[in-house]
Order: sequence, then structure tokens, then C-alpha cells
Amino acid sequence: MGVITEKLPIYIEPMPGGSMVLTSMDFMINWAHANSLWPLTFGTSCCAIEVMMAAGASNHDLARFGAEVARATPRQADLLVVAGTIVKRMAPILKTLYAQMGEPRYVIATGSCAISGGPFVFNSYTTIRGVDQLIPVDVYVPGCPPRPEAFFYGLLTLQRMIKEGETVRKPGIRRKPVMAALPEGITIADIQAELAALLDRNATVNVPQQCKERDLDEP
Amino acid sequence: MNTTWKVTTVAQRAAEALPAHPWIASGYLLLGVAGIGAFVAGLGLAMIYAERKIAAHFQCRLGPMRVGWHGLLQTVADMLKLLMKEDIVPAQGDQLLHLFAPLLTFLGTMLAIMMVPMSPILQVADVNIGVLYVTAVSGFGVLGILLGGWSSNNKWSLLGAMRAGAQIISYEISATLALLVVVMFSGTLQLSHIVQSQADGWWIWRAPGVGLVSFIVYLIASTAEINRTPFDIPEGESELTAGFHTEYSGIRFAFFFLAEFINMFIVSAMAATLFLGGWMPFHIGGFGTLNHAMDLIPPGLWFAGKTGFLIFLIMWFRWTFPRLRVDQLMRLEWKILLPVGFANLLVGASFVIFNLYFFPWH
Amino acid sequence: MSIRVTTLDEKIHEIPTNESPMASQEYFVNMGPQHPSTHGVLRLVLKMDGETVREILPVLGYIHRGIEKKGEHIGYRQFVHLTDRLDYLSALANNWAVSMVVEKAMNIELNDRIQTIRTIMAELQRIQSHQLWWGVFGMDLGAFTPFLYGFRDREKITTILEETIGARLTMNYIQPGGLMFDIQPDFAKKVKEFISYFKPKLEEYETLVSNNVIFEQRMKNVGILDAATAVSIGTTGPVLRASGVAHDLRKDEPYGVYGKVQFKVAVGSVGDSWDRYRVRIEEMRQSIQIVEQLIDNIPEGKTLVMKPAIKIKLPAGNYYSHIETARGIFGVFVVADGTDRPYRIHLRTPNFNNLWAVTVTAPGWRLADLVTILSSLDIVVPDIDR
Amino acid sequence: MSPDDLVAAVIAIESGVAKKDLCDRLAVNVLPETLLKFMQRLHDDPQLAFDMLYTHTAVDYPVENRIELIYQLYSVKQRHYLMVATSVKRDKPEISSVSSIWRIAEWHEREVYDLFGVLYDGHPDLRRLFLDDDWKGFPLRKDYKDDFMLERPE
Repeated sequence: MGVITEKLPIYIEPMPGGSMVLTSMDFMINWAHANSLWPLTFGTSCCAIEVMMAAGASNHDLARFGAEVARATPRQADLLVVAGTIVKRMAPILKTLYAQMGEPRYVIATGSCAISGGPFVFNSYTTIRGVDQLIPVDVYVPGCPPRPEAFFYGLLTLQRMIKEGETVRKPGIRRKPVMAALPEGITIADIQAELAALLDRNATVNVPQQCKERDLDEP
Repeated sequence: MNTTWKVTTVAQRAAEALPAHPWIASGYLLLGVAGIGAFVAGLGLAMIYAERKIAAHFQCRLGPMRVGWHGLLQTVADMLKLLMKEDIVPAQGDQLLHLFAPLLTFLGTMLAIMMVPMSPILQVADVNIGVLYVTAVSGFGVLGILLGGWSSNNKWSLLGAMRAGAQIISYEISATLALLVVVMFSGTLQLSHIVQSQADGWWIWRAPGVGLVSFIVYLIASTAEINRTPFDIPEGESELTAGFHTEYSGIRFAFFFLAEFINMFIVSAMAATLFLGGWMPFHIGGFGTLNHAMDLIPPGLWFAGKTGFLIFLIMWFRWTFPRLRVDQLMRLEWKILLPVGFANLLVGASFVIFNLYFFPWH
Repeated sequence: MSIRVTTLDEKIHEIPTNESPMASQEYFVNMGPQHPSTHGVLRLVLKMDGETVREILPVLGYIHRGIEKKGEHIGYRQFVHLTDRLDYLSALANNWAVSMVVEKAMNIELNDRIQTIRTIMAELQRIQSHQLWWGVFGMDLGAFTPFLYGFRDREKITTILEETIGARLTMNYIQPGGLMFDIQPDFAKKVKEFISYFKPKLEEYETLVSNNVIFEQRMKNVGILDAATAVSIGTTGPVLRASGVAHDLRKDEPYGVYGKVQFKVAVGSVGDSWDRYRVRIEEMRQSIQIVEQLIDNIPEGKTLVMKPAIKIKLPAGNYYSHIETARGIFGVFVVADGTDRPYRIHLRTPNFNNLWAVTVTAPGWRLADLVTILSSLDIVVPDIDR
Repeated sequence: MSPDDLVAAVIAIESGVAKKDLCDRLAVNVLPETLLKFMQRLHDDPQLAFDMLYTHTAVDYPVENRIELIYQLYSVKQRHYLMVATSVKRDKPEISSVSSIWRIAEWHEREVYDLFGVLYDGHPDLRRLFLDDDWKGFPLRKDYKDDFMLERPE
């Protein structure tokens, strides 16, 4: 199908009604990709239990979204869920895994270890601070570990991004992660500034007042 | 006497129409080929969907729900995605063999499905060596698996392929022995005649004891032949990452995936045809009233019901049994199934000679 | 002093190969960091002769985050939250071990309510951990359904714990000096409901796996670990008890309210995968008994006996205390120098010692048996690498 | 065996063995040269029978220019616990390996070599356990500097 999706659009486009054919082709291809994301069984630490196992088990059934067939080989998987901490020694292996996967491949970084190094940012001589230094990431699911429902929200966001994002005319160009969907007038800089101000105000704890609340003896 | 069924296959119709008007004959042939293609595709999608839903309900979960009503379109999405996937051929691997291995497996399946007598009119071809032809053609499957495993230049797939070679070849023996018993009773190899020979009753109960034992031996051996749990060691998920199809992606993995499911259909269709009377309704000897009552249900439905139940049984195996080890698997075949098969054959032969079975029809 | 430091490649080439012309050619296989049955990122370099495994060389470090280095830069109360990320299936027990070290060092007296709640929580977590092990054990042997049955029941405990603790996996609940929160008013009722629900389910586990002939064939005398090797390898927990050594900290050094509770220590005889399986199933039953005895009379009292100060300062000295988690003995060794941060903190993790039982028991068995043995040792890899 | 006569029995084994203070459990200090013989006695003596090595770790004291090696022993038969400590010089940290007595020591010692740089004489397979073989430096030493590691801004 590679021939059709790459070579054909140039010829079909000029034909009358050709773009209508292309858009409906887009719809079909994206619908198929979005609804059958086969995850790769790749969990390094605690997120693997919550995001891969608990989400796939009976209570929070991952199969409802068609993502239940967890393939062990990267060849047949098209969704790499980075669940857990990536350390320096694991980095080249993660890159090889990503390279081995078939072309329309997506990456969800779950847990704060995969997003930014999590609790091991400081004083850890091996933890990679964020997986996006190694491989391009599509959706970030924060949490330590994120609840299975949070992972589903990430999966549904990825499905929405696939359905709206990719087109046959420009293969491989995808919507940026959810940040790109900010309402007008608000930039990331404003958000970071507001966060810094908030952190500054709530950074102190009043110990005597805490003790009075819990009726303990004075310090 | 029971109603006699007139069997006309597509090939016969083409042969009759050939001298007079060749266009209609080629139309029939085209119908046969296209019919098989559509049937295989539709059946594959339906069975994969059924497997995922049955597995889900076995395991107290829902299975695919979001894609179409109750996930009906889920397999369509899977197949379309597999078509779109990048097709990776390993560099150091043997490219040519790697490309054609899945086609060999699929070839074996397509050739075998022609012979399956689904109902008196719904049968593409009917040769007089039916049973022999089907068991011979199903040998292509293991050829494809061996080539695929070896040419992927991957230790896991090589291990999986060697296991598949040893397993399928050895289980074909006891499968053929079980089929031979019924061939002895019905006297012919032609599948449609075998079905008609069960007009007085299905071989599973008409040959007392022998029929049931060979049915069970055939069921075990055929589950091993199509690599289904508890014999799925060629693609043992937890040991060999993905067994022989580790290096396959995209459309050619879909061929292996589909071939496995259609093989499951063929195996349960053969079991239904030989032991449960194929499309023959449930008759008991001369018991006229019951036979006529049973004839009200069209023969095609009888076939679908029997095969459907057997497919459900094979799927049920998958969700209850663990995997056998390689040596346990070989021991089961050579030390248990083979002696049982031969003893069963001898006993069956003596029943046939002395007409010791119900409603002897020779 | 003849000291030679080798590297992995030299070690791989050193492994003896079978030179006799009749033998089939042996080859190396990487049961690599990403493999469905290594429960995380454990890499086993296998020297295989056809299907049988001749030699195993575990390669670690694929999840080594340097938690002990980080321990020297954060306070004691903060270190409790790091131990959740070690053996994430017994987070509460790990928290308890660190809290116990700090409480012993500052000799804080805890009231009965805290001890009882800690014991109940630890036992619930033991059942939860064994349920996950039972599920993954079935999946590794090829049957996918036990994984889902195990997780279905595990979710019931997770919801009970989540109502009190607020977290599903990384609990951070037991802190030095007591507990973070008091238990919910209907906690006892819910636990009793769970116990009455889970007892018949345990019989279901038995029918699905224990009485299944194929499981028995795959497990009976596979990977035998005799008592002497088990002790010299330092294995603890169900792996050691399956080899016939009845060493259980809950009986030898009773902590919490284990002293006042009647329960049996499940001990195996031969030390094969079948015994390890039976010991864990029996332990689930014993844990239910313990929780039943404690759940009805949880004494009243405060759940925090010292002020929630962040700056806990331990007097200078070496302190060591350990606790029996679902996988073995988890020990915390602290060298304190009087400041609010430990000078050195070392974690004696059960999985580190249990892993090496594979290198002793698995050579000579087939690849499928290697997966059975590895899964019967119930290994959690981040606990090994720390 | 009560703790007092256990310590007495242990001290009686070797000269230069002294009770270690500031410990919450039984601990003794041993001279590095006599370590292997001392441990062998602890393992073989039926009265003591320390047949299990819980863990072996090290503590770095750059100020006193020594690395203290800690062995935590336990006897499954007698149900008692002992911690043995010895020290080696920081710039030439070499000591004899106890992996001949307890199998697990082989991998604990590899970990201590990997993170502290202590060399073990007679160790069957001394190489780094967690880090890559070409890793420079020993991370758990107090003076370990690394451009990759972020220090928390105080």
C-alpha cells in the first residue's frame, strides 16, 4: 500500500473530485490506524503495572478501544508505551526498539519518569530526564503512576490526534502534542509564569498551626 | 427411506456447461474462485472478532466495544491497518524466502477450503480422493512456517520454526489415523459421499466407541496441527517473543494471522464432516418421523452449527490450558496418541468386517 | 593479590563450549531487556544447545537509578516515598521497614492502633502481590486467563487501600511515627466483604491452575533448589521456605502485632517450582486468617505519635532493621551522622538474592522451563537494580 | 546463645576483633588481613553456624581515608544475627573475597566494586554489575563528580 499512499496523491489531486477521493482515503486510513493501536509490551518499572497490566485487565479493559493485542515484537506493534524510568544503559535499546517498529508508529510517554525523570531528576547519575530526548513523543500522560483512566484519556487523545492530524498528502507530519490545542491569547510562557508564582506562595508550611490542628504538643 | 440429497458442486456445473456455452462455464469457475476469496476474507474477519469477544467474555471483560456497534468493525480496522503498515524485510535475512513464506501457508489453506462440503450445493469441488487431498495440502502450512522462521535471521523465529516442523509433522500421523477409521466405515474417500454415508446416523455414535475415540484423537491432533494452545509452542508468546513470525509485520503478518484462523475453520469443518455428518441432519436409522422432523432444518445450517460449535471448543481450549513443553508434546504424540490410533484402527476394521456397528449399510 | 577485572564480552567468551565433534553447535541468545517473561528489564545472556539452556549470565543495570546515592541527599521522611519505587508490589512493607529503622533509632513508642493497622495493611498487600504473581505465572506458562482472574480480584483490594491511602500502587502511607491518615470508618466492613468474596475465588484459582494436569507437569520437580544452596545464595521469603527452610521474620523476629496472631508458616519440601507455587497459595490463605483475626478489634488511639516535622534527625550510629515482604526480607541499613540526612543508606532487597537462584537451578533445563523457574522466583527487576 | 556469650565467643576467635559501638545490633570490627579466616570460622563453627549472608555493602569515609566494608550475617539454625565490619584504605582498596564461603557474596561484591571500587582477591568474576563496563569512576563515593548528574540547588 506504500505505493498508493505515496505516489498516487500527486496524480489524483488535479483530477476533478480528486481531492474528495484523497480526503475520504485520509479518513479511512486514519480511522483504521486510530482504532487498532497494538501496544508493545515494554514496561520498565512501576508504571508497567498500572498502565500496561491494570489497564489491560478486566476492570479497566483496554480491549474496548481495540488496543488489547499487546505484541511482544516491535515489528507488529505500532504504539510504544514508555512505562517507567529510562536509564542511560536502556537508552540505546529504546532507540533500537523505536527504529524496529513499522512506519506509522506512535509513542505515549506515561508517568513522570518518562516525561521528565520524575523523582530521580536530582542526584541520579543514570536516569534520563525525559524520553523525548531519545525518541519523538506524541502524547504525555502525567502521574506517578498515572491511573489507568488517565492512560485511557491519553490513548483517546492520541486517537483524536491521528484522526485529525495525518494526511496522505503530507505523510509523517502530525499534530503537535496536545499543547498545540491551547486557546488563542494564551502562551506556554504565561502558564509557566503563573505556575512559578503559585509555587512561590505555597512553598512554606506553618508547623505550629499544623500541630494545633492535629492537637499535638507544641514543638 | 430418508430423503436422498443430490450433490452438485460448482465444478460439476462448470463441466456440464462447458461443451454448450463456454462463457457460462468460465463464469462458474470465476464464481468459484471469487466465492472462496470472499468467503475466506469474511470468515477470517468474523472469526477474529469472535475470538476476541469470546476471549473477553471468558475473562470477565468486554472486548472491543468502541469501533462500530459492540466492536463489529474492529477486525476491519485491524486488517486495514495491517495493510497500511510498513512491510519490513530483515536485511541479513533471506529476502526471497521471507517474502514468499506466508504465501505458502496461505496457499495450503486456500487449496484445502475448496473441498469442504458446506451443503449439497455449496461445495466448490469434489474429487474422489477428498480426505487424502485435504491432509496432503495442509502440509503446505508447515512449509511456510519453516521457511518464514529460517529466513527471518532471528534466533527466536528459528527456534519457533524448528518446533513447528517437529510438531505439525508428527501430529499429522495421528490425525490421518483418526480419519482413516471413518474412511473405512464409509468406504469412500470422497467427502460428499462420506457425508451421505451418514444418512442413517453420524459416525461418532454409529460406530460404537471407535467413532468417539477417533473423534477425540482427531480433535487433539488437529489442535496441535494448527498451533493452537495447548500446543502453541511455535509462536509461544512468553518464551519466544512471537515465535516464527517475530520478523513479520504488516500484510505478510496478516497472512500468517488469517491462515491460522482459516486453518481452524478447515480443521473443525473436517471434524464435523467426517464425525458429525457434515450437512447431514441428525438421523437414527429407519426412524422416519424423527428423520423428517430433522430435515426441516436446512443442511447448510446443520453444517454451520456443528462447525461453529467445534470452533468455539478450540477457542475454549485456548483460554483454559497452558502451553506444553516441547518434549511433553512429542511424548504425548508418539507414546500416547499413536498407539491409541493404531488400536482404534484395528478395532474399527474388525467392526467393519463383522458389521458390528449400528445400521450396517453395505 | 591476583585481582583481574573482566568485562561482559570477555566473560561471554570464557564460557566453556562443548568441543566434542558429536555435540550440536551451541549458540548465544539474548533474552534481552525487552522480553515478555522477564518481568521488567532483566537481560539474560543464554548459552543454548538447541532447546536446552547450558549457561545463564544475568546482565543488570537497565533500571539502575542510583536510589542509594539519592538517599544520601534527602531526609528520612522523603526516603520513605522512594522505597515505593523499589518493589512496587510491596510498597507498604518497604515503607514500614524504613519507618521501623527511624523509630528504633529514635526509640519512639507506637500505640497498638498503629501497629495493628500496619499489620493489616501489610497482609492485604501480601495477598495483592501474590495475586499478581499468580496471574503473571499463569501467563508465562501460556494460559492467559489466570492473569485476568488474578487482576480482577487484585482490583478489589486496590480500591479498599485506595480509599484509605489515596494511592493505587505507590502508597507512601506508613511514615516514621505512625500513619499518614486514619482508616476509613467502613474499612473493616469492606475488608470483611472482600475476605468473604475472595475465599471461594481462591478455590477457583486452585481448580484453574493447581488441579490442571498440564500445569502440574510443567512445574513438578522443575528447577530444584535444595536447602543448602538456597541458604548459601541468600534467598529469603517463599523461595527459601519452598526449599524446606522455615525462616520467616514474622515468626523469628515478630514486629507489629505478628506476635499476638496465630498463623502457620507454609514450608515446602523439595524446593521445585511446584513447591514455590504451593507455598505462595498457602501464604495467601494464612494472610486471610491474620487479617480476619485483626480486623474486628482494631484498638482506638492516635495514628501519629510525633509531630509531622520534616527534619527528623537520627543520633549518629549504624542502624539495621528488616521486614518480611511478599518476596522475602527487605532490610534497611542506615549509617547516621546526626544530621537530618543519612550519611549512607543501603537496602537489602529480596529480589537481588532470589534472582541468582536462576543461575543455579536453570542450567540443563529447556527454555520453557527457564521461563517457569524465573516466574516461580517471582522477581521484580527495579528491586534488584535499585 | 545469649547475645553476651555470642559476642564473647566471636571475639575469642581472632586477635584484633573488637566489639563495634554505636550499633543497634551485635557488631564486631575485624582486621582486613584476618577477615577470610575469621569468616570461615564463623561459617563452620556449629555453635555459631552463620550460614546466611544477608547483605554485604560498603560505606565511604573520605575524611578518614578509609572504606568500611559491612557484612551482615544470620544463622538460620541458631536464629541469631551478627554484623562484621572491616576497613580498607581508600586509595588501595583490596580485600580477600568471601564468595568461597557464601555464593551470594560473589554478586554483592561485584556491586560494591561497581559502586565503590573495592577490589576482591580470589573473586571468580569481578566486573561491574549495574553500570557499563567503560564507566569512569565509582558513583557511591562521596567525592564522585559527574557532569550528567544534577545537584539540587540548596
